[in-house]
Amino acid sequence: MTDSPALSLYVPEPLARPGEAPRFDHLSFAAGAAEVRPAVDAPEHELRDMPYGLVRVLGETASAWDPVLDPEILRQGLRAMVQTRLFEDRLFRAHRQGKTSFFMKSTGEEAIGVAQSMALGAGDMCFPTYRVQGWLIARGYSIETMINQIYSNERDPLKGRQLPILYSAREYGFYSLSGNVGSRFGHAVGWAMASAYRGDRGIALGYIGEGTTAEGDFHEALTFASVYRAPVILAVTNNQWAISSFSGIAGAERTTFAAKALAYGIPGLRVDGNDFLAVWAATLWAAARARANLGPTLIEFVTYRVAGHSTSDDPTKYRPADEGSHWPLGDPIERLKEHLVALGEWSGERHAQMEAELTEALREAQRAAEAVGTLGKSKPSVAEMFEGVFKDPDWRVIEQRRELGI
Amino acid sequence: MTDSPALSLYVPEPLARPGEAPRFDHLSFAAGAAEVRPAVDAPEHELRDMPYGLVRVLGETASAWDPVLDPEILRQGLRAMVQTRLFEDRLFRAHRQGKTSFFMKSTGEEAIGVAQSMALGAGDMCFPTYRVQGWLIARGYSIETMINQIYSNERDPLKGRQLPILYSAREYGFYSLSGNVGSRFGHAVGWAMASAYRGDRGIALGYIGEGTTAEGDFHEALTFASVYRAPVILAVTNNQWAISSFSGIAGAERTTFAAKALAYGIPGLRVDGNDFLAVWAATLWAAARARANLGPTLIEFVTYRVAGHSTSDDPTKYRPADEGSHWPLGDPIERLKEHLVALGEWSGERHAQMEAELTEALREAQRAAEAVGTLGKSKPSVAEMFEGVFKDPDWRVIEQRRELGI
Amino acid sequence: MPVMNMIQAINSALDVKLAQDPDVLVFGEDVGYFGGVFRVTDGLQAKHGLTRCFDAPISEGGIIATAIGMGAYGLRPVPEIQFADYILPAFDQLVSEAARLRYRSNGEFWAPITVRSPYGGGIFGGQTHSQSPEAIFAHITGLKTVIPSTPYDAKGLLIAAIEDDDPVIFLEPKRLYNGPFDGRHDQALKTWMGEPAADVPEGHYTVPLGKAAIVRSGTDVTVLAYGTMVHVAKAGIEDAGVDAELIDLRSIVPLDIDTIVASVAKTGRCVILHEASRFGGFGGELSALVQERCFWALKSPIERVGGWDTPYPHAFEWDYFPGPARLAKALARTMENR
Amino acid sequence: MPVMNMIQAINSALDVKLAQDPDVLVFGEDVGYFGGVFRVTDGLQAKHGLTRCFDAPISEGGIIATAIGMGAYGLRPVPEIQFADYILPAFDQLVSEAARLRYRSNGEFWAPITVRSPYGGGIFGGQTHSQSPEAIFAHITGLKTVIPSTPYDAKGLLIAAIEDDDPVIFLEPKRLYNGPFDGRHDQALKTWMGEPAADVPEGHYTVPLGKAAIVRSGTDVTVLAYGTMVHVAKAGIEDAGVDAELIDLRSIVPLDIDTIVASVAKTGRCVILHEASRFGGFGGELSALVQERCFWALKSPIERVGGWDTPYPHAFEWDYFPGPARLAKALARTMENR
Ligand SMILES: Cc1ncc(C[n+]2csc(CCOP(=O)(O)OP(=O)(O)O)c2C)c(N)n1
Ligand SMILES: Cc1ncc(C[n+]2csc(CCOP(=O)(O)OP(=O)(O)O)c2C)c(N)n1
Ligand SMILES: [Mg+2]
Ligand SMILES: [Mg+2]
Repeated sequence: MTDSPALSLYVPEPLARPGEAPRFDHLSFAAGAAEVRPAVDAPEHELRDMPYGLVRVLGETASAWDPVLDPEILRQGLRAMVQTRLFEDRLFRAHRQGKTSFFMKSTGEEAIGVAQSMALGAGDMCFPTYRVQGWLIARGYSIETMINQIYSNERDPLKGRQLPILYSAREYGFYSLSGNVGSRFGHAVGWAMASAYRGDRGIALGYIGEGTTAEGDFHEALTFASVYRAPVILAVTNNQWAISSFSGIAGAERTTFAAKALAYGIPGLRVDGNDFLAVWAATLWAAARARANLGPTLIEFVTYRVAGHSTSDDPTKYRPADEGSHWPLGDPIERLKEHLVALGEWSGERHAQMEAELTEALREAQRAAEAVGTLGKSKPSVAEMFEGVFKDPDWRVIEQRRELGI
Repeated sequence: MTDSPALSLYVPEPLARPGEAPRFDHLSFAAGAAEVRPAVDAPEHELRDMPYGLVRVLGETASAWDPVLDPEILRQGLRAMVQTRLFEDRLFRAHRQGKTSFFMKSTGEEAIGVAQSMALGAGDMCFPTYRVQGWLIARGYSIETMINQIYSNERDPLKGRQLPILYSAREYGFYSLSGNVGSRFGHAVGWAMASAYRGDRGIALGYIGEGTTAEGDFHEALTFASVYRAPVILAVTNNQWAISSFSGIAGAERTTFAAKALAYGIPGLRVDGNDFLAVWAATLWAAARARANLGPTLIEFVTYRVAGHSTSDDPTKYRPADEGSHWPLGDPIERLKEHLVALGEWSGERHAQMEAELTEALREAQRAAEAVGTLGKSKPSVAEMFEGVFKDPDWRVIEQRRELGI
Repeated sequence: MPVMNMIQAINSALDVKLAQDPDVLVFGEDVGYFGGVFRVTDGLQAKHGLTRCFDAPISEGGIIATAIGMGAYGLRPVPEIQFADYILPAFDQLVSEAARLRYRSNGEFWAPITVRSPYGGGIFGGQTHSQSPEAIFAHITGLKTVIPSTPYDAKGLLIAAIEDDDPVIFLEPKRLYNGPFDGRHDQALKTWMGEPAADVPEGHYTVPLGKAAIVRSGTDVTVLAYGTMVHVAKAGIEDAGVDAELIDLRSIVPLDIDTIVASVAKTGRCVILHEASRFGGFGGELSALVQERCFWALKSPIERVGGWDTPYPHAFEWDYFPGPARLAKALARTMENR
Repeated sequence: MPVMNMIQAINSALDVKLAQDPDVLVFGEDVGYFGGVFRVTDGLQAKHGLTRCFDAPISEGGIIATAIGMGAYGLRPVPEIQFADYILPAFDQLVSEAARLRYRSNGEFWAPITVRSPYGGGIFGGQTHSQSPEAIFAHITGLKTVIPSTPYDAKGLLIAAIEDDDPVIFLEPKRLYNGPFDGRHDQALKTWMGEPAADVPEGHYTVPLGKAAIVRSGTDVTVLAYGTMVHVAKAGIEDAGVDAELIDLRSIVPLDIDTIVASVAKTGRCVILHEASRFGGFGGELSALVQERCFWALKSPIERVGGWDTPYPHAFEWDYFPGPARLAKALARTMENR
């Protein structure tokens, strides 16, 4: 021991900082073992190379994973992705105009929430992060209601209690969001176990950001899912950044996030998250496993957070300003659009027309929401502040309500 | 989805319960990929099969892992293991005699603490569980002091503040124990990072039971260790049971505990924990990696908890009474003893004589401790209850001490 | 009526609910086949089936997260945390999730879970098997905290907690499991045999959450206690020889403020007794509430008797434990001002 | 002397200690290259090096566990938790480990860590970016909790905390980062410019832990506050037009009980103000202590003004926030009894 060298502390740093040329050479985009689509009941030990490959469909010639979807479905998916992007751009601007306190975008990651929303059933439940607003949009949730929530106005379905975009929409398979990250991942597992316990058919989908996989909640959820073979899909959206921290701070210098599945003896898929068809296909594979009582699947969606973390963030402070435009997996909307065009099922004109329609509808929805009011200009009755602490109010809130004179 | 079958909840159960024949056929004891001893700087992707094999030396012909130890070292190890077992049997009886409130044994697992204590350096620090008392014994820590701690008597080095066996012995490389499990695993990583930060040479060893790997602390410690390449050995003592829960409740039906290393892109070794030489060899390999700034290693020691969980437990309530005697990896003491005998370096007589000596010394130490007093018959000054809350007492404890009149 | 100790009473509550409501399920470390380290769930798996009462990984955060997800689905999980000291790894789940789910989702989701956990000292359990963490739950908006002091109450309160649609922390004074320990640790152990509160109906009944019990009426001073301390209070009152009114809070959230205020308005004096270390403990809240609402009636300062402001020390258990003698002293002090 | 806002003052404290003591290191989510979401660690990595100030995984439990291990080794880590709401996942590490290490090991190991975290409301942060969790720390034996109210104090207290050999929770009132917010949310924002307490020496100095500041002396009533509420209290006192003595506690553990008692003994009245929800909050402890020690001097019930007993609601921030008006009402009530 005495002749060993002095130790030194290693601290990971991304390959490029502001002013430097963007680099993604630490990531592999080869299909590898994921070229094959295994049987859903393949034993775990046959799947141990999967997490190091990449499930891809768009741009491949004859991918084993191609879900072979009707073009109409693809057009619906495209529409929901475009709508999500336009919606977010618009509400981001609304924040800049002082109409709300906070907002977040999923730009570049729309394929994930949208494809999974469409690929899963009405009886399934997703446990979202704040970066899958597309799930709601794909299921036709009211845009006006979303904006009312964002404005915390009188018609806010969450009664002004929550930060913007921390929606809850049970009927749309969208579990209650909260500002703290990671802590609902285990709820997805509990929900799935409850469905299995009751002998029901619904499965659950838990989302978590790659940065948040470092929380103990991640491990605990996977442990329970694995031990009780819960019918759940556990999805890591690896968008390379967690606010200002690159994925290496969550362990990405050492292995893939999909490889975390190996710790629990469950399948781990690494999927091109900007490929609508790959997202769909992987989701179906995992869902088939869950529905057949074969247990959980961990999926890493490889994607890129094009925008800042939130309205409070300025990503040019910590990464090259043009990093997003160098992202090797491209833009999910462009890719699906081009695919449809190549199939002869879509065109630039139809796209432009769709954008115009969606923009008009969004403007309309925003106008309606603003007629109710923006943050601070309109809000639910202050009495709502005191409701829902418990099912029935106790004397404390009753007295305090009185004290406040409402 | 509608045509999918009804789901059902799976709950793991061990292969045998009381009254049934012991079975261990869910475990593989084949060397597998671990037949080879890789270079310490082998890249992680070459090591991905290691966690599914088993590092073995004793009983193998020419194991690649044989640490080739001097027989004198082996005799010292044997002695410390025997001493540990005799010590624990004696103190277990002391508990039955009402001399203390609580006690725990490591019967069948002595090779782990003892071999690691001897294989690591004086400047290294272990972050123990309650099941590695052998670490202290192997380093010559005073038995009498251990008993004083167990009796919480006037000479208890921890001043009556701690439950029996929750020792702290900084000079012996033994970090402060506590009754809650798992929460010191990350301290080992922080300690190792501090050593690296300072440019020192000491490394850390964290212990955790296989049941406790389910805690979030486990994952968080491994994440930090992997991200910052901490010079730490993280050891899972898989003794098949966590109180009454079999290892399947911690995920063992799905994969090995060593395979959890794959989630962090670090090497994972699965080691015969009842094989003194295998424990030693694996420890040296991991230590060499740590000392060379190559980062952490996860080691699963496969062993068996022969005794009850603690003095509060009756294992015949939940597992076959004779399960221990069917444990395929045998008894670590017997195995090392037979090895030494086969080498011509030991004999039944020498062993019996050693046991007699050790018993006498233990009796002596116990007598001395009992001369001070057993639990309740002697204790440190009550003033000690108020010391050490902070470095300097604040008015609260000063006033309260006065209130109690001491 | 059968005589039950507190373990049996809690077991009976779980048994009744498991039989009655298929949405009730029990899980936790060692609670399945083995029946729990305190034997509280003994026999439930054998009787109700493997998926109704089963072992969980050693992962308190995971246990509570799983329970919340199940609760949101529509089940009524009753997870056990083996010792209340080990609730802490699940604290975030309890506070940020269980307690807030209904409010933040405007009632779309809620967590009707009941977290059972043995708590408190007096069993030589040392630092991490003896603590009384109720104060940190009481401060959390959205959590209820219930603490029984008798077998009868334990069963009735637990059934009420399970049937309650809000998350409930159900703290079981482990020192009372086998008998009504009154803090006289040097005297012969009492069992529940012969105690009226150990006559426990076999079937379903509830003791409502938020209703305190007046254990003893009196006119000199009001003593507020819960859990083990109710019995310690009886002994301390006896020692002090005062005509105290003893109130067993039974639940600290919801708190039966009316019963407390009515009593202190009558007696003009108040002593609060709890096991937890005093500073920042729930006694502070009680003292403040009583002072705010009964200021003009008070004849003497409200006193608090609690554990010292140190960790729970193994060998000094009986020096630390706020026993009858310390209460009696406080009662005597409080009575000095006539 | 340079003028600093609270962000700059805290940054300066870290800078001074990093320069002075090689054992000090800073880590936490986003604190490295980027300098933290509130910019508090801005420039420290560039100046002191990658291993002195670096990013951590999103794992609050892991951050604190790592810090404790480092502290036990001999370093003085200053981890940041991005929002105090996110301390909860690390609660077990803080309570079961950091707070108890010295006691249980009889001083062989200890955790000289300082956990910095922005806390409190008033920034439209909603439920999980606004909470004030100090009460749950105050109850934990072995933890110190410090809360500054000015840039000068923030720097001096932080240096003292880092140099302290015990674990310290250092809560930074984020609403004060840029100015002395007095709760008059509808008026023009104030900056720290021109405030005497924004004159902050560049070098090393300390403000001792456990020493309260008498911000304003007065004879009518004592107001106890800390953090943002110190400034709110000034405004409320002004509104009420009473001659109040305002005490800024600065640290709640250790608590400067002498200053509190001396003041209430003089004024005979006391109002306690904190942002946290009232029930079970630290105000209860303060009220109880004052009542116990100043009972005979009290002319009026001690009042507590705090957040309502609900989660922190986004749109109702100013209905929830205990602002000057609510304090003024309490002061008026308290003065009714002459
Ligand atoms: C428990 C908790 N810790 C820290 C934060 C602060 N925070 C909010 S988002 C975020 C980054 C999350 O990154 P990632 O998981 O990669 O998700 P992404 O934003 O990239 O989608 C952090 C640290 C939080 N909200 N909750
Ligand atoms: C945080 C925490 N949860 C639960 C317990 C109760 N407990 C003590 S030991 C134990 C079993 C540990 O099993 P394992 O990790 O396999 O270690 P072993 O006892 O087998 O060595 C449990 C559940 C505890 N001490 N701490
Ligand atoms: Mg991310
Ligand atoms: Mg074990």
